[in-house]
This record gives sequence, structure tokens and C-alpha cells, in this order.
Amino acid sequence: MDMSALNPVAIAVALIVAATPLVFAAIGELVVEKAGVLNLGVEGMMIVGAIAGFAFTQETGSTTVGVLAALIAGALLAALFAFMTQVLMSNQVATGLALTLFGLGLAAMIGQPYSGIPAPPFPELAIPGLSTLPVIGPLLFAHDWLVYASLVLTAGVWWLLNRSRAGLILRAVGENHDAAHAIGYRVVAIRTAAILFGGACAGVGGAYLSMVAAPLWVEGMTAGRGWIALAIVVFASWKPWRAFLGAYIFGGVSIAQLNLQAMGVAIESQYLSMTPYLVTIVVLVIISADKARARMNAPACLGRPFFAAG
Amino acid sequence: MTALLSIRGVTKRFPGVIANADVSFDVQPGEIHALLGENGAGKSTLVKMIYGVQRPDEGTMFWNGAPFAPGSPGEARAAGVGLVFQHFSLFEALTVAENVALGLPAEQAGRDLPERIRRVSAEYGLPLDPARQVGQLSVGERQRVEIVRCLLQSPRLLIMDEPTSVLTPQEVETLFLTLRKLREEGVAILYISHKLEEIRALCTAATVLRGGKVVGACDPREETARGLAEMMIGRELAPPGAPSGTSGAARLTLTGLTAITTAQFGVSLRDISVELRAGEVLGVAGVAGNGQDELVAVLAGETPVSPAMIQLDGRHVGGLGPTQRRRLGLNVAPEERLGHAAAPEMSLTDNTFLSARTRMRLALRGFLRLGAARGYAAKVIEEFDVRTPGIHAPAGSLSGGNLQKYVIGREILQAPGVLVVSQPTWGVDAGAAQAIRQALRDLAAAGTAVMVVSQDLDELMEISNRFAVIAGGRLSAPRPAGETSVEEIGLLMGGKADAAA
Amino acid sequence: MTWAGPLLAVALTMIFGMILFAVLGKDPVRTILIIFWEPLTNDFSRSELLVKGTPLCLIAVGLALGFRAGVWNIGAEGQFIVGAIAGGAAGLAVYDTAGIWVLPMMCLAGAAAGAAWALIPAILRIRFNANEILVSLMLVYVAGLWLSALVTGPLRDPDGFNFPESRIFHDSATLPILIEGTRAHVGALAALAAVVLAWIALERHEYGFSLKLFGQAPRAARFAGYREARVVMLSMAVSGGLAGLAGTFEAAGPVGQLVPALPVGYGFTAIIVAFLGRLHPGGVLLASALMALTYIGGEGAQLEMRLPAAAISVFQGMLLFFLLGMDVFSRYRLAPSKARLARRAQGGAA
Amino acid sequence: MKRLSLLAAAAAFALGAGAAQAADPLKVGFIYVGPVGDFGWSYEHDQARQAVEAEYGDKVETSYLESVPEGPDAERALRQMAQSGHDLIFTTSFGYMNPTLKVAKQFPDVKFEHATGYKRAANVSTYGSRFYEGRHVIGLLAGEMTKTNTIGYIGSFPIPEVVRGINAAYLAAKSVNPDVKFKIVWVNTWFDPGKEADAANALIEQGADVIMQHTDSPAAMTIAEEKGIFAFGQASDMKQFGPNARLSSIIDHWAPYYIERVGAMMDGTWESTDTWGGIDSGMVGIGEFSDKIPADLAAKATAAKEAIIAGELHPFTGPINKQDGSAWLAAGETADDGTLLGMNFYVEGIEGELPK
Repeated sequence: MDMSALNPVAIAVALIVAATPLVFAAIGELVVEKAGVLNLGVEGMMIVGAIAGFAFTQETGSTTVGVLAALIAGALLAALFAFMTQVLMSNQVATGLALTLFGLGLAAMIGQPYSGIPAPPFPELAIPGLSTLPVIGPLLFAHDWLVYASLVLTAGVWWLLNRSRAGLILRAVGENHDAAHAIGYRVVAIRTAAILFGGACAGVGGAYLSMVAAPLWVEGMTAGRGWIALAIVVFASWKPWRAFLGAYIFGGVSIAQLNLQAMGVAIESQYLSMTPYLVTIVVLVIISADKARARMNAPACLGRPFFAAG
Repeated sequence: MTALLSIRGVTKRFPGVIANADVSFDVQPGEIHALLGENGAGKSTLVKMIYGVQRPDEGTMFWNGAPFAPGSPGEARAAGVGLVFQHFSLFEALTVAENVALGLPAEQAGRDLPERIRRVSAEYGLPLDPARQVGQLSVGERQRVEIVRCLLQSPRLLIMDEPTSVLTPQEVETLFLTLRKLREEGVAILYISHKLEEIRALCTAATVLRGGKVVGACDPREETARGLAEMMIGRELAPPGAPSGTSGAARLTLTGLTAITTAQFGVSLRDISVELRAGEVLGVAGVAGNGQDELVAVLAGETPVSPAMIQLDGRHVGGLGPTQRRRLGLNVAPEERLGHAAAPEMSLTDNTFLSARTRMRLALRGFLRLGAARGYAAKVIEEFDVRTPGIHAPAGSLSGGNLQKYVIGREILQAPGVLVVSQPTWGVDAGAAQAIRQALRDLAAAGTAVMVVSQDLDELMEISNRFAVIAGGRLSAPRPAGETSVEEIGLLMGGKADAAA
Repeated sequence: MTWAGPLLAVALTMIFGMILFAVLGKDPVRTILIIFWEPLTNDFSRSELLVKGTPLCLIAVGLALGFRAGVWNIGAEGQFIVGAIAGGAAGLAVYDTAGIWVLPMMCLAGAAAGAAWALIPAILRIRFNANEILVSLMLVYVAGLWLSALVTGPLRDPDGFNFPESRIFHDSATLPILIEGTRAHVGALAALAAVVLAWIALERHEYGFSLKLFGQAPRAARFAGYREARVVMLSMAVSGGLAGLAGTFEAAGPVGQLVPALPVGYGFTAIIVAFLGRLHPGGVLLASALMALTYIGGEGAQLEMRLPAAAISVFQGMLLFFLLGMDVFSRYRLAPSKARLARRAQGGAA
Repeated sequence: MKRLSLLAAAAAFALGAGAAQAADPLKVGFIYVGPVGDFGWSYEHDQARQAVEAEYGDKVETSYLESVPEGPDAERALRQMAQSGHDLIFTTSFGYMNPTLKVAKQFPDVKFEHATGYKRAANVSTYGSRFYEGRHVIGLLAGEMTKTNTIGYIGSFPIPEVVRGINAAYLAAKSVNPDVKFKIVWVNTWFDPGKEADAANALIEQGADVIMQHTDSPAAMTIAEEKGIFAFGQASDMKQFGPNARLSSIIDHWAPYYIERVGAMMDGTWESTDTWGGIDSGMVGIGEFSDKIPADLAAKATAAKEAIIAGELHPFTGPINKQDGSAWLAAGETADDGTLLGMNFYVEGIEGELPK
């Protein structure tokens, strides 16, 4: 094995590209789960975001419009989930799965005219002067704006959850919806808002795939990343910065595997591909084993339906 | 003088039930106004309308003479209504300050909130640490959080829904001091309670509800407790029977019972030794959260301990599960009726399987005998006067008192050798409470050893032969019921077991 | 009331589906007929309904039992795969011998492997409090990769030019066919038996009673003497075992060998089927028939109306949403809230 | 009902009661493993289907099922097609092999064409492309164009077809550039644009300045374009994804074969065959050379292509040793098709271990 062939900066840059869609989707889902809702439809919302972002960029020529469209599309699909689970009280697990099925089909249908078209370049937000610095230049100052947005989003959600009143209310709703209702908070409205936010984030995460990472549109291109985002949220024990880290670790395992192979390390690819999933299980076991700690972070009402009967 | 709150002709209907019918009364500034009534009399619904959780179907409320129709708790709070919930609406994972902030308008929940919590709570004799997590507080402290949350908004009307049911006598005294201080400041207090003595000691006016209607108003200071109770239930109470003094052989023996809890806010049981004899009722008093739940769970077999710690008729049963213990004659009726002693969504028939399937042979090699179960459910309903549409009614549709009669009846009719009951009459109206106490006494008289765990001292005084107090997971030595004063027990309950013993 | 919801849902799906198909430029009425009616009009399609419905029904019945107990096994897909691997491997291990014991042995191996795979999340939940939704989900991917590793490695057909698939099973390792000339195999009978047994368990046996009790009121279940660990292990093992059995059936039936593409998502679809069937064995049977119908009808519509496959999954998604949404009108949902309402109204918040 | 009479007709046909009348169009069915919009494998098959329609007009009626998984649903899809009166059915993925044979047995009068498989029957032909011939040509280009002497190769699954492509490309590259190194990354998927892009990035980080791929999406091409290195189109030309990066491409041209086989059906000369067509048959297309390629190199590559077409050049011509150094082909010896079809080893010089 020739370690000298390893360029840490380049790997880090690749890592950022692989992790950013996961950051968006996971942070969005984290907010949803903090409000006490389990939405398993992340994959469906991501892919609808992916096609919406791609299509609108094609039609308008503006990547900003594309990202915005992805955000709205993700939120729209999430609105369907919110209506089903919050108003009609359907089961969250089944509805989330149905949302994924529906989203994949919808995206494929909308996306038919957009297959086989290259994506316009996504503007990089290279910071003049700084981006040409060795090592830290490409590492910190030469990315597209969505990478910075993912950082801002994580910081924003951290601030929201831990420092703001809105976040306090959100946590309260996820912790004990009956009490929150009794004090006079509108549980359904707050949860709906959280679900929409989660959908918007997942949409942007999907758009990152089709507009920056791949960048092109093809059916089924999210290839299971929505499910990984769900795992990351738990892996992170519902903490924004840990979710950020988790996205980089998950992205990292995949990048590391490809890089190791490229370096000529012999690996059983199927068995290596299992590792991220096995690692998540191990991490899950470790954080869950300490019941007290897990309970303090885990939203107590996660996945439980709320009846506003009394 | 204009009343602070006037209720005029308020009616509220639910599918199949009229919760309030043409209710009218006034609350004056600076008065402590009792709202009396059995369970199901419509008190909680009335409170919810005043607090903006629900809206009246008919009738009007006036606030200082102006029409008052709060559309949300926030509006009610803005007008000056504060509510201390019966079951606290607190968030265990959040801190005291965060909990308080959630109940305040945004502009009042600024950075200085922790300081204000400290100041106000000290001022009213309810000290609190704003940074602590609510999940780690005792029940009494949790109530303080609720009260301080109300006080920070300088309410004109404070509604207290059964505030003392979870407090020690000393804590009750402290609370009364706080309430009287508030009254002197001109705050009106709407006080909901079952405890007639407390109402007589504290309140200056009372409105009595029965079946959703106002059936009387009085100055409770001028009434006897008995008079109030009769007004509430609408008939004369039977006098309590004398405790049967005889006691036979030891049926249940606890020896050095120790159970270290792993639950986050649980209480560990430490070195409990006591003997329960045939024919006696042993009362276990104590403030909620001092190990009662754990003790009942250990006796039920939900928490296994080492076999020798519990002996049933001489057999070591500490390691056995609930089913085997029932087979041997140890039955338990836990405190929480819905979700613990009974499954709310299951029918009364299905609920018989919970505890009676072995002793009453309701299941054979795992197959359920539905016919036998129906018969047993019907028998319980009949013998314990459970008011319900029938054996197919879900347990959750029964009122608290009727469900309690069903749960206790289900255990008693199995003729257990030992029966452990927790809070047999908690939240139950006076009529049903009387029936339940009588049934327990009859059971003891028939030779069963009965243990009653309760926070209601009056009740324990009435039905127990012997008394013990649980505090901090330790059980005091039992003493004959007649030789103990309420004050002494209060001290024991406050954790001064060694001082008083 | 119980019937009105699902019927209304199907009707709404037809209306919205017709709009969708019209927008796509296809004859809406004809397309709907092809999806919902034509599969019922000929023997072949009817037999294929059995082929498609059998795994869905088998898996969903097991899941419904677990869901009743509040045990969220969403990794049935993985248990299905592992069941196919174990059943298939057992069949391949005795490739050179024939006998009527071969199939039962394969079924046993498959069911046991599925159960064992499902017990991993069960044990991790009991022992470490790990969320079984996530553990079982992660294990789906592990199982899929494992299948792919095995058919490119130890189980690869030695005469298959290194292509990633196993040998074709011998006749004695292949499921008997129910109706000559079709693919409907005896697995359909097993699915029916599972429905009946599950019904008996739920309505007449302590096992089902303990599951229901745990799902509705866990503390009451402990009070009744049922141990959580036992309920979790048992319901995971049963749902995993049925999923594993379905996997073996699939390998030994319609596919006839182990291939990487063996799993087609039955395990995930079955979750929805379980809810569409209201977690009731009879309902699950109907729901799996309905799902199978839309699959087969969907293929027919693709072929005959040249509808894109994506339009069919959008249509299926709509059907699921309407069915799940209509649940609000069913007794299953309203009963608890009504009870709660009544309780609240009577003043005792307890 | 129309449908019923159609079915009746189909059943009659299946029973051999009546042959298709001249007036009826020939019904040709296609089964695709992916969506027609994958812009790779299934897309090219559908292009060929359209070519068949364009060629024969009214005389032919085509239909297709897309995204048919290679598992248990394939057999039903095939049967539905056979039953609904299709005369000729193309099953376009390896995984349809056994279902094709099963259905063919039940419908002896329907003809089947299975892509990339090796099992045949009286009414089942097989066909495939000698992509490795194309790999030889682009291998020459890659070997010459690399500055870093490092060529990145994205593999899908380590099946013979893919391994053959790697070996052919390596031998060709090595022949013009003795210092060339191959870095191979297996992504274990035919189709995951995100992962293919990650793999391309990983290879570029490892110094590759030319990327080859045996996966279906154009993701690697877009990355190559972005990073300013070279790549080749796979399955389709992919020029629009990498106007600067694309050097050439290996294009699946199924149209000539499909047109020929449909024609054979029409004039009644269809019989079961095994076709493994190379560049000469038109089934393997070499995309036009980019103007980045120097003229002499382009000429050399063109010459190689011509030599292959003429049958003068076999990409696997000895002496070639296997990776472990053991002899495989003696000098001048060419590989037989059997060995090529089951190829499960790297040739000498390729680093890394072939996953098992």
C-alpha cells in the first residue's frame, strides 16, 4: 500500500461533497423527530427535491431558482405527510414508506424529459485571496454555497433548539405533547411546521446530488441516501453537530472504501460496504445502552400520534 | 362590587354526555372559592372553559363585568387566569426555567427569568433551583414549578385543581400559607378538592356541582365536613365501620426486602421487613414518590427480588412472576387504573384475563375461554355495582370510580390469600370510596391479609388495623392504628422515620 | 363503517388515477379497467395474483402480530433475504440427493434464519435499549450485500461462467405447483394457514392477547405477568420466521435459484400491507390481494397502454395514501380517541 | 370486449392453431431492466427498439416493459408478453436468462432473444457484444493520453464481462505505454450516480487522469469534465456530459442486430443462434475521436479498429500471463471464446486483487 499517494486535502474535499446531501437531509429529519414525528419518507422527499432542483435550473438557467424549487418541492411532499399523519392520524411508519414509494415514482415521471441532459455548472463561492491558499484554501474557502449553507443550517438548528424560544417549544412538543397542548401550544401546527422544514431540507439535500455531486438527473439517483439520513439522526442522538459529524462519518466510510480500493488495498467490496450499517448498529447500541442519557436526548413522544381530544 | 369572574348559564356537551348544564356562580377578588363535586360532576370541564382549552356551547362568562371568552390558554393567561394542573403539565427532560418559560408569554421569558424564578419562589416560600431538570424533582417541588409559573404572570385568578393530593401535611401547610398570602394581595383562588377538611380550613366560599349542575353554594367555614359531603353526593353517608381487630397467622412476610432501582427517577427499596397477618388490614402511608410504586411492583412480581425476601404462606416467592404469585394467592391492585391495572382500549371481558386467568381458569393451555371470562366480568360488575353499558364496554370508557370498583372487584372475587391495594380510592367519589373500603374490610374479615398503600391519611385511619409509613424507600415499624396521631404520621411521612419511631 | 373507508379510498384513487392517466394522454377508463379488472379475468393473471400476494401476505401477517405489540420490525426485507439464503443454501448443500425431506428442511432453515436475523434487533432492544426500527433497517442492507457476496462467492454456480447466481435448484428442492401450468405454488396455502393461525392466536390465544396488551398498555401487560423481553423476542421471531419462510418460498418457487435480484421489496411493501389490513389477519389477506392486483394490473397497463413504470408507482402511492388516510374513519382509530374524549368529558383526566 | 378477443387470439396463437397472417404487424416485445431514461443500458436498447420501428413502419408493432427487476417478476412479465401475442421478445439483461428459458418452453411458437446469456433453446437465441474489442481501442487512447501513467477504472460487479474489459483495456494501454498503471474501484452497482461520482473523485485523487467506467450513468463523465481530465462514454456517447473530457466512447448499437432479427422473423428465416458481435458487426460502436487526441494517435487507434474489424487483431493475443505469473496464452495464441466468457482473473501487471 502506497500511503504517499494519499492526498488528504483532496479526500477531504470529496468527503464534503459526499456528506453535504446527508447533512441537509439529516438535520431536517432531526428537527422533525425533535418535534416527536418519525418521517420515514426522507428518500422520497430527497428525490423529488433532486428532480425539482434539476428541472428548474434547466428551465430558468438559475441554480438559485433550482435550489429554491427543490426546497419548495420537498416541503410540498412533506405537507402531504403532515396532512396524513397530523390531520388524518394515519400511521407514521406506513405513511413514510408510502411517501418514499410515491416520491420515487413522481420524480421519475416528472424527470423523464430531463434524463440525459448535463447540469449547468453550480457556482462556487470561492473566497478571493483565501481560496488559493495551500491546503486550507481548497479545504475551507473554495466550495459551492450550499456547503456553507449546510454549516449555517446546522449552526442555525443548534441555536434554534438550544437557545431560542421556538426551539424550546419544539422540544416541549416532542417531549410531552399532552402537556404542551394543555399549556396552550398548538401541537399539530408546530409539528406540521417541523415536518415542512424537514421536507425542505431533504429537498435541498436531494438537489445537491443532482446539481452538484453527480451532477445530472437520472431516476432513482438518491440510491438509499434518505435511509442513511435517518440512521444518522439516531447515530447523532438528536444533536445537530453530531448529526453533522455523522454525515461526514457516513460519507467518509464510503469515500474511504473507494479510496482504499483506488490505492490498491484488496477488500471484499460487499463486506466492506456492510460496514457503515454495522457501525451504525454498534453506535446505536453504545448510545442506547446508557438509558438515562438516551432518554434525555430522545424525544419522548417520537412517533406517537397526538389526539387533541382533551 | 363587581365579581372578578362571573359564570352565567354555561352549558357544555360532549357526545353522549352533558358535562355542564346551566352553571352559574361568581368568584370575587380576594376570595378562596372552593369548587366541590364528585368525579364526573363537571369540575374539570368548567376549569378548561375558564382557561380557554374548551369553549362553552351556551352561556357567557364575564371578567370584571366584561364578556370573557378566551380562545386559547394564552388569551386566558393574558387576562390574568393562572392554572395549576392536577396532573402537572411539565416536561421532565427540560429544566425548571425552561418549563416556566413555556408557560409565559415570550416577552416575559427573557434572560432574567432564572433570577425572577428564584426571587418569586423565595418570596412565596416555594424555593426552586431554576437550573434543575424537572425529571429530578420530587412531586412537591414539581407542583412549585407549576405555581411559580402562574405567579410570575401576576394572575388575578389562580385555579388549583386538587393541589394537595400529592403533598405531605407539612407541604400542605406551606401551600396554604402561600395561598393565604396571595388572597391578602387580592388574588382570587378557585380551589378544587375532595378533601373537605382542607376546604373548611381554607376556603371562604364554595360552589357544589353534581351531574354537571350547580346544586348548592355555601360558606364552607360554617358547614361540617359531613354536611359538605352530603351536599356533594346528594345522600347521607353510611358511618364507617369499626376496624376488625383480630389478626391471625402470618401470610406475607417481607424480610430485609431490598430492591435497587435502575430507573432514572426511581426510589430504591431498602431493608423492608414486615409481617402481614390473616384478617388484618395494614395501612402503608407516605408521600407519593417515596417507594410506593416500587414496593407494589416488587410485591406484584413485576420486579423480581431474591426468593427469600418475600415469603407467602411460608414459601419463598421473591423470584416468581405475577402469574405464579397469583396462583399461590398473592394478588395486587396497582394505583394507576388505566394502563396498569386495566388496558383502556380492551373490553371489561378482556380485562379479566389480566389478573384472573389462572385463579379463575379463564385460560386453558394458553387458549382463552371467552365464555368463562364473560361470566366473570359480569359477576364483578354485578357484585361491585360497576355502572357500565356492559361487559363489552372498553375499560377506558368507565368513570374513575367505576373502573376502580371493577379493578378491586376483579381481585377480591378471586379470593386471594393476600391482597395488596394501592390508592384504592384515589380520584374516586365518596359513594364509591365507601363501597370499596367496605369490600376491603369484608375481605380481611374473611381471612385475607390486606395491605393498603395510600396517601389519604383519613382513609388509612378508617380502615387499617395497623399503620406503617414509607419514606425514602424505607418502611417504618407498623404500629396499631388507634395509637397514632395524624401529626406523628405527618412527621414520619416527611422522612423523619427515626425521630418518631 | 369498516368497509366504507377502504371502498371510498379505492374509488378516490380511481378518480385521481383517471385524471393522472388522462393527463398522460392515455384512455383513463380503459387503464383503470386494465389495472383493477383485467387481472381477474384470466387464469394466468389470477394465478399470478397468488404468486405476488403470497410473500406479501406471509410477511405482513407476521408484521401485524408484532405491530400489535408495538414491536417495530421494519427489517422484514432483510429477514426475507436471509431466509432465501438459508433455504437456498440448504437446498444447494444437498444438490446431489433427492427426497421429499429436502423441501421441508429448506423451509425450516429459511424460517429459522429469518427468525434469527430478526432476533438480532430484538436482543439489542432488550439488552441495550437499541431502537429496533433502525437496527432492523440497517440489517436489510447487510443482508442484501451478504446475498450478493454469497452468489458471487461460495454459492456461485460452478458452471455458470462466473455470473453472480447459484445453480438452479433440483426438482425436489423446488416448490410443488398448485395449479398446473402456472407459477402458483403451495406457498399460497402456507400463507392462508398463517392467516388462520394468526387469527386464532390474536382472538383466542394468550399469545395474541399478550401482544395486543403490550401494544396497548405495556404496564398492564407486565402487571398481567407477560414479560416484555419474551413478547419482543417472540413477535420478532415470528415475524422474522414468516419473512424467512417467504424468502425460501420465493427462492424455491418462482425464482428457482439464488440471484442478487431476488428481493424486490416485499418486506417493505408488507409493512404498508399490514397497516392497510388494519393489523388484522383477514384484513392483511385482502390488502395483499389488492396490492398484488395493482402490481399485475400495473404491468398490464404498462404493456398495453405504454404507461411509464413511474406512473404506476405514482398511482400505487396515491392508493396507499387514500387507504391510510381513510383509516381515520375506521373504528380502529376512532375508538381510543372516543374513549379518551368520554373520559375527559367526565372530568377525570386520569 | 376487444381485450378478450385479443386474448383469445393470443391463446390461439400460442397453441399454434394459426400463424400470424401477413396483414398483421409483427409484434415485438422488449423487457428492460432499468428505466428507459437511465441514459445507459436500457436507454440504448430502447433506441434500438425505436430504430426497429423506424425501419419497418407499419409492419411491426413494438411494446416494452421497463424497470422489470431480474427477480421473480421477470418471468411473469415475459409470460404476459408471450401470452398477449408477441411473436418475438428481446430480454435485455443477463438476469432474465432462466425466466426466458422457462417461458420459452411454455410458448414454443414465440421466439426469444436473450442478451448476454449463455443458455439457448430451439426458440431462444442469445446475443451479446464483444465490448472488449472497444476496450482495446479506447485502452490504446488511454495509455497514450495519460500524463500520470495512471488510469482509473470504475467497475460495477466483478463478473467476466467487466473483468474482460479491464484486461483488454490494460493490455492495450500497456502496449503503448509500458509504465501505465490501472487503479480499479468496484462500486457494486450498475447505477448509482452519486457513488460513481465519488469513485471518479477517489480515482482522480489517486492520480488518475483518465477514467474508464463499466457502470451505466454519466456521473463519472461529468466529474471528469469538472476536474479537467479525460474519460470515455459508456453504453451511450455521453458527449453532452463532457464536451472536453470525453476522448471517445464505446456505444451499444443494438439496432443492426435487432433489425436483422426482426427481418428474419418476417421472412421466416429466424432460427436459434448465438451471436457475439464485435465492432465488425456494428454492435459495438466506437464514438468519434475527440480533437484532443493527436492525429497520429487517432490514426493508430483507427488502424487498430480496422484491424479488429478485418479480423487481423485479437485483443487477447499471447504471450499473456495471468496476474499470478502463470502462463495463459502462448505467443501468437488468441483466447478462445469459452475462456473469455468465463474470465475470472486479471492479466499480469494489473495490481490489486480481483474480488471474489
